[in-house]
Amino acid sequence: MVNLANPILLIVIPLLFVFLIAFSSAFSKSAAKYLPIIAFGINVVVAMLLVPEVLKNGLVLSTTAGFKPPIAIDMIVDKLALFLVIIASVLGFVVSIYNVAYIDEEPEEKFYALFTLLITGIIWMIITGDLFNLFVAFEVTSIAAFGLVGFHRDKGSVEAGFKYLVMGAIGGSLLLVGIIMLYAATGTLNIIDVAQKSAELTFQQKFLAYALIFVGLGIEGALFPLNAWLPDAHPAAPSSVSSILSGIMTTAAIYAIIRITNIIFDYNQIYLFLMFFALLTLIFGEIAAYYQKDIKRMLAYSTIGQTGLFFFAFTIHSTNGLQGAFLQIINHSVSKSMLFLVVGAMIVQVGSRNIEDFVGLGRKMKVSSFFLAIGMFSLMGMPPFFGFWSKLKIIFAALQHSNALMIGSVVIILLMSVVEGAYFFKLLQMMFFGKAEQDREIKEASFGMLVPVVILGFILLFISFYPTPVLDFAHQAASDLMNKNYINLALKLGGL
Amino acid sequence: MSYYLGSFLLIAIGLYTVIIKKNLIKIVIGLNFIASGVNLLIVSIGYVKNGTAPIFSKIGINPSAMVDPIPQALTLTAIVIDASELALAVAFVVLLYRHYGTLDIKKIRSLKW
Amino acid sequence: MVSTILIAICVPLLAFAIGLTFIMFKLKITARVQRRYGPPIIQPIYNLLKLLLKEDNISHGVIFSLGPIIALAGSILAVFFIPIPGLNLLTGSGDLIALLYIMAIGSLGMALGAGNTANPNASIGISRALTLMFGYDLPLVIIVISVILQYHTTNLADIVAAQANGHWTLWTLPLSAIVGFVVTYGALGEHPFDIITAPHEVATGPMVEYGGKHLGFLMINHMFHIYIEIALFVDLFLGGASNLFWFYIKMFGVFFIMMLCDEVFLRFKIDDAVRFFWKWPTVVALISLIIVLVK
Amino acid sequence: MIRKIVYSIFLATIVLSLVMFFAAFPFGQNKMSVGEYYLNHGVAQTGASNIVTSVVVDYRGFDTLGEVSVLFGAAAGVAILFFVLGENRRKRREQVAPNFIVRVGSRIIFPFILLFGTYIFIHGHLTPGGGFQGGAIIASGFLLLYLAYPGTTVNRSRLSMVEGLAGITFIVLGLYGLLMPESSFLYNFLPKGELNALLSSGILPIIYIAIGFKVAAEFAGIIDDMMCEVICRGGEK
Amino acid sequence: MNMSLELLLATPFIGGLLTYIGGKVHRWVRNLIAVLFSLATVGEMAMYYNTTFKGVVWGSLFGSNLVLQTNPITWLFLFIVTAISLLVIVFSIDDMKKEEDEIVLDSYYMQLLFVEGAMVGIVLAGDLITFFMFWEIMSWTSYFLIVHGGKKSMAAGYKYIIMSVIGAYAMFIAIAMLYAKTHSLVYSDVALALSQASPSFIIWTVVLLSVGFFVKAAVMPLHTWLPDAHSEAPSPVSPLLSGVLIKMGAYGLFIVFYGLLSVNLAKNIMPSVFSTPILLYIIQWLAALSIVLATFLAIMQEDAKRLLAYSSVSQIGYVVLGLATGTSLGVAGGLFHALNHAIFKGLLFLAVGAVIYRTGTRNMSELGGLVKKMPFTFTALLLGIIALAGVPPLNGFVSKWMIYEALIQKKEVFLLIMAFVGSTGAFLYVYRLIHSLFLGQLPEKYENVKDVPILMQIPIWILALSTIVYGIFPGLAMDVIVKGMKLFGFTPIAYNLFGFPEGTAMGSLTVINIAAVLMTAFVAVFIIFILFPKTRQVSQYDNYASGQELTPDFKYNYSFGFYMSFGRVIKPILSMSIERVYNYWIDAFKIFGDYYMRRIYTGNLETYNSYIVIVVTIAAAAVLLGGKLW
Repeated sequence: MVNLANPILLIVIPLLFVFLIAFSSAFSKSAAKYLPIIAFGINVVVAMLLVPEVLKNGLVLSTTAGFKPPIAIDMIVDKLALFLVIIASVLGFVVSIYNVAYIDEEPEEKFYALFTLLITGIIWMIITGDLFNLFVAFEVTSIAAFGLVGFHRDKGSVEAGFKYLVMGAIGGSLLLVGIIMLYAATGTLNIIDVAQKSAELTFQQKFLAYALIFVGLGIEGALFPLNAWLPDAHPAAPSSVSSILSGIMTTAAIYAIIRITNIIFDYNQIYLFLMFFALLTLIFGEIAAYYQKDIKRMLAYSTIGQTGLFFFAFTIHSTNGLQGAFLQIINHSVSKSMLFLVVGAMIVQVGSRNIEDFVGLGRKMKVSSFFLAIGMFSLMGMPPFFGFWSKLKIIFAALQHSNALMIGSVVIILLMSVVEGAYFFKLLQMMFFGKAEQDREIKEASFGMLVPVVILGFILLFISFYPTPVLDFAHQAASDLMNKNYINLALKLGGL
Repeated sequence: MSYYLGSFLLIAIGLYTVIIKKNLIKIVIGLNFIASGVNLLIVSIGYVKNGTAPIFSKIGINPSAMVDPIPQALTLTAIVIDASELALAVAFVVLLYRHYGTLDIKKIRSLKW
Repeated sequence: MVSTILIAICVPLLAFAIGLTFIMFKLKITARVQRRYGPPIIQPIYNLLKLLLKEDNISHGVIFSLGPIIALAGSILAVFFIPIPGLNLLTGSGDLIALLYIMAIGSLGMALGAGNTANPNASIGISRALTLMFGYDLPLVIIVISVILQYHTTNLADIVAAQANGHWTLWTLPLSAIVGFVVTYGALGEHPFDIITAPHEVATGPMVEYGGKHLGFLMINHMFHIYIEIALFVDLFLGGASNLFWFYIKMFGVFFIMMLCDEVFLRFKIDDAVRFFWKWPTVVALISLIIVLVK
Repeated sequence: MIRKIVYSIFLATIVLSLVMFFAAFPFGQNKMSVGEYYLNHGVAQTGASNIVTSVVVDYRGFDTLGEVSVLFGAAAGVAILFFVLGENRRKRREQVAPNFIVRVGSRIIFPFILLFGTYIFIHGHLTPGGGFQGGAIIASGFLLLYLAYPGTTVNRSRLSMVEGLAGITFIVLGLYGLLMPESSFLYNFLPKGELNALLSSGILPIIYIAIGFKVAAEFAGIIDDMMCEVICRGGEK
Repeated sequence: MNMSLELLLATPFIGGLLTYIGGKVHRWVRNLIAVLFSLATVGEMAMYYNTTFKGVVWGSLFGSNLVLQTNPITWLFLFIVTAISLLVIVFSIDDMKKEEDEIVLDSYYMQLLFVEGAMVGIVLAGDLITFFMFWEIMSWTSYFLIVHGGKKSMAAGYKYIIMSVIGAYAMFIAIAMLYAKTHSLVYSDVALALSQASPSFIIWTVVLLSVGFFVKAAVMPLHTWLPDAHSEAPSPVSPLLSGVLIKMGAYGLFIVFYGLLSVNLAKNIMPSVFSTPILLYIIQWLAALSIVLATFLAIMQEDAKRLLAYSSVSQIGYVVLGLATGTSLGVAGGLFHALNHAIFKGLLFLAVGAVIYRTGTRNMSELGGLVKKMPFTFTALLLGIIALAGVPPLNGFVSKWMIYEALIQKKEVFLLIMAFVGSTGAFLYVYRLIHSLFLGQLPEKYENVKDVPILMQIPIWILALSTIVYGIFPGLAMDVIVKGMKLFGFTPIAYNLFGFPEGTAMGSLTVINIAAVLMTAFVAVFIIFILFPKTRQVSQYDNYASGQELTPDFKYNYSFGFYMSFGRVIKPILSMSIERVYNYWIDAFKIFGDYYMRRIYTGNLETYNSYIVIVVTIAAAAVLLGGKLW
């Protein structure tokens, strides 16, 4: 019997469904609508099957072509990766349901294929154990995202798509140069192998290669000066796609950066460099979000801010900091995806993305607005929602190092949280307590769009009120990453 | 070394084009420059002095005289990816021209702030 | 028990009597200062009786009528807290600080009644009264604090006892005493500070609608008021007295000096009055307070 | 102007740093570590004489799967961007062919191009070349056809069927490897055969054939979309 | 007993949810559930009267236990929270009827109960995480209550929540610093850790925590949210905000200074002024400034609720001033004043709410003469203002007296002067309130106004009677306060049921004597008054008006700009505004943000690409310079 708890299935099954969508579109238009749901349903199951394995062994490694890792490409799922994989799969599943009701524009089958490909690429980026494979996964994700951003084919989305494409292509090339430099230096592409062989390199050599990889992934990961595409692309894309882009794609890119940083460098050599970017990203994202009139653009800038926050938590580089970062990732992924989905449903009803037009929606679209509010509260870090636990953890972790730098950073983070509160509360009170000038015909979002929102909302509420398992799991994942267990276990299991 | 330098220059020229040039087509060409430079770099890394192509067209060829096969494989993949990106980029350029009636990137600024 | 009730009845009557005599002398003193002959000394009693016995009393409602009653009740309450020679009455139940607030009950009651007339003159009068009160309260509080610090107690009886044998606060804290004297002017609404009633402007202010027995009660209240303010001054600065006679003499002395000065001044505008109180009396009182603190 | 100079200096800095880096790993030096393993064991393990192919399709076959996906994504993206409704697509039939010589020449050459492309991807494991190259060549045949006969249409649903089927083949072949004792994706479960024979090296040629079809179909699709963009929309803005 | 602390905490939250669900059934079901659950909370709270109960662990987070605890001091605050909440909910039933949208009402009751639950959580918290968690919950749930009242309230609520968040984050830093030190935020552990910490650490944490409490307690200069929020909130919410919510700041200060940091410790690590640690001394000054300046501002208000709001700033100043004295008498006075202020300010807001309910305006110059129409409300409000002004024998006087005595004992004369001045100023504004609302001319349009329904009368009168009860029997509250303060290491003060005997302070006080004599005097004067000839009722328009004839349609009442002349005196003070400073910084921040945004996110692809190159160049340059990034 095939062992279903095989990480490679996480990629291959959705990919199979991508091609199935293409294949089936020759016969039936409507099949394409539902295939992604099945694909990610299976993915969720596989991810869940992986949980006991990962908990038992600390890591699950899957080879391709029947060869051991340095020879062939391998897929590695450790706790951290599993973490993200579960989020990505669940988001994929939920957003696929949303798509059924949301997408009504031709060519639908291409959309579904690309959408499935996008999430596949994201999962791929997370679990791959090979540098060049990472690049390929990066490109799969990017290409799918480019196409999806341009899906509406109107003025804004085409412009956004093109800007994204140019920046993404430059980023991809720089990433590839970085990877090739590591290859030239070590003669291998496997991450674990590179980690071991790069120990002989000088810091400058490592750093140059690393910087290029960092820039390449940072473009996708929305780090500050490199993220200019994001506020254009997220609003331009269909809301379901924005939800994925915001919820998990940037996270996956950041994850890749963290993974490579963690493997190649000692923390002390590099953390200031990373912290600098993290704080800039946080500051500029949050402040820019404050000025937005376009609700999706606001959420997009907020994504930049949140990315900065959890990237900062990574750079604290203690078990606590990493735990905080993971919690913040969960919080951000679930909440922000839900927000984009809700906002998408609202935009369908309102017919505008301008915040001013959202006045009084709280009374018309009660369920949607309720979940919007919950998501926003969680992002702001208001108790008893999940964001509170993660923010608590991050600040606690940061202040464990009582140097001026950390205290300054904490002050910045909290100031930016205030800014975040400022724009979210502005929106909230406009929606719930503002009165529209003329009475508009606005109905509650359709059932098909509400179901995914409600699912995500309940996930959020569940982990808010019962955070213990998530906290524990995050803690284990964090200590694994901290101790570089990844390398040791992979060496043991993969027999490198 | 000159091979390296050539690839570096290609990359640099590509980046320069992307930053300085205003024409969308030129920007796309710039992307292509970068991609070509990277591919050239990959292939040149794999070269071993006096090496032959890694094909065992006859039995008994000494594998130690061959060049590194991995960069070649990587290049194959990279080329296809670049081609895909280029196709998409060109498609975007066409649509941009249709929407804005211009190829000047400075005028395509409806999304900002 | 019987004696307690007797005292309880007698003390207000005593206060009333003292207040009445002061009012009687007031008109005469004023007239003499202005080189007039003045009304007969008994004139205020006539006035009072005339008002009280008037057949036709008009009222604007319950609150209107309650005003003078509350005012008088408050004043009577305050009387019990001021030690008079040989009697310390309720000084154990409420100290100097409590007294300061008890003294306000009467004013508030009157303001309540006057406010309900809906006459703008009355309202303006009350507004001025309260503002003026706010004005003189600052120096008053400061001197009260300096006296308290001087004797380390807030119990008025103890303060009086500490001044026995001629150790009057007037000698030890002359600045405070001067300020206290000025403040008493304000508290009584005497001349430079008679802006509250100002007959030419607001037609006796709060009292404008009152007539008959209501006004009579207000007059009685005023007598109590005079008694309270001056008795407090005497207790605080002139060491109280060993017997009622001396007490009366001291009070009369204070009142006499006040009346001498009374007619010399013009009337302050209300904001000028507040500014005045918050300027010189406050500064002098603060100097005195600092002297006490440093000592 | 200052901008240009400044960025030239910046780029020079980048190049200089790259040069510094590669000075430690000079050109022509043998930097292989895993590569040597491939050269030494590749023939035995995969049965393909072209080691590059064995790397592309077998050892690093997963990259290739990604590459295929990227191409697929690009084709889908172009199809989205150049989406034209079916009735507009038909306008193309009315176009007149440009030139007699081109028409006749391409009609003669087209089958040969197809044949050449097929040859390239069938022999991918033996000689330089493979699925991508072969597919691209076949697509260039279609390009020629479009040039000669602008009215040509390909059945898009059939193209996507080919795309899908080829992709499915690739993945199903790979998944079959999971059933093997090694339980590994893309495990080469077919017999390796004799070196340099056409039918050798297990699943490699099958995959390359699938890739060839897929690449051909996708490029043809892209070309079709672009032609349509030019012709169907005409002067429309 | 073990479970019931958690039950006490959970009751309002569960009640809130059930209320919302009940609202779907029928509005009376909803009202009933809301009342029942708040009643249940009061009942459960009553079980803990005068008990000390340390540490129920209800969870654990990041290695720190989450603890619930109770002692007499928390009981005092629990009492304030639950009792006022119950009354507010009862009052809301009729008052909020005017809101047509049932959904809004459902969520209104839910939020009321949630705010109550959050405050119960704050008070019961035995560790800083629980405390902070419920603190934040309280902030945002109360925000939703504030914005219930239209456009202006939105701006007010916005200001409130932003300032609350800033304050809360200041606390957050302090809590995180403590966590880094101890890894356990249970009060006793924190206290232990603080006793060994370095002075600068202690000062930093305490200052940061205090900033958070100051925002909530609206101590100047962090009070700017309060006048807007309290006046714009719906009338039943204002008493909750003013009476209870800002007390949480006072409670926090108490916990920090006397629970976590004992006064002796504070004295050891910092210099003392007037035998007060300098930090507490600064807090005293801030509180005193609040008292005086807020009094001035309250005097100048034209809006009844705004007047009361500024008065709240002033009165909370007394609470904080008392708490910051550090002596038994002062702290007891502060705590008692917290209770008293909750009672009389709740009463005043409810009474004004009743007026608003009937007349629909809170602009004082539009009202007047309602005493004939709403006599019960008038009487209650009269008691309220007497208590607020600190006139014996009502409750406000007793607590203020204690604070004054405490200050005299410590010879802090300047603070004492300010406290006195604030109290005298209170006469001005409370009289203004009752004068403009109830006395004088009745505007024609309010001819048909009736007194408010019985369900609104009940809460008002319960509070009105409480002012008398706690005024005459201060011992009732002192039982709890003194017992609780013993736990925090204070020497108990002597007291009896009716007041304070000789020796507690520099004087003595027996309120019942004052009350008795006052009543006797009143009755005696009343009898004498009746004995004189009878009075005749005349119309209000039969008035001295310089020979003019007065008609109902002509407004002749003097009610606008009542203290205009006083305003001229304090003009230089009024023209100062800390809010302008805040706005200046906010504007500066906005301009900066706008400026950079237009220069970074230009929409120009070349610029975006050049960012990439710049970042790579920086890295490359770093490598060329020898790997030195910093």
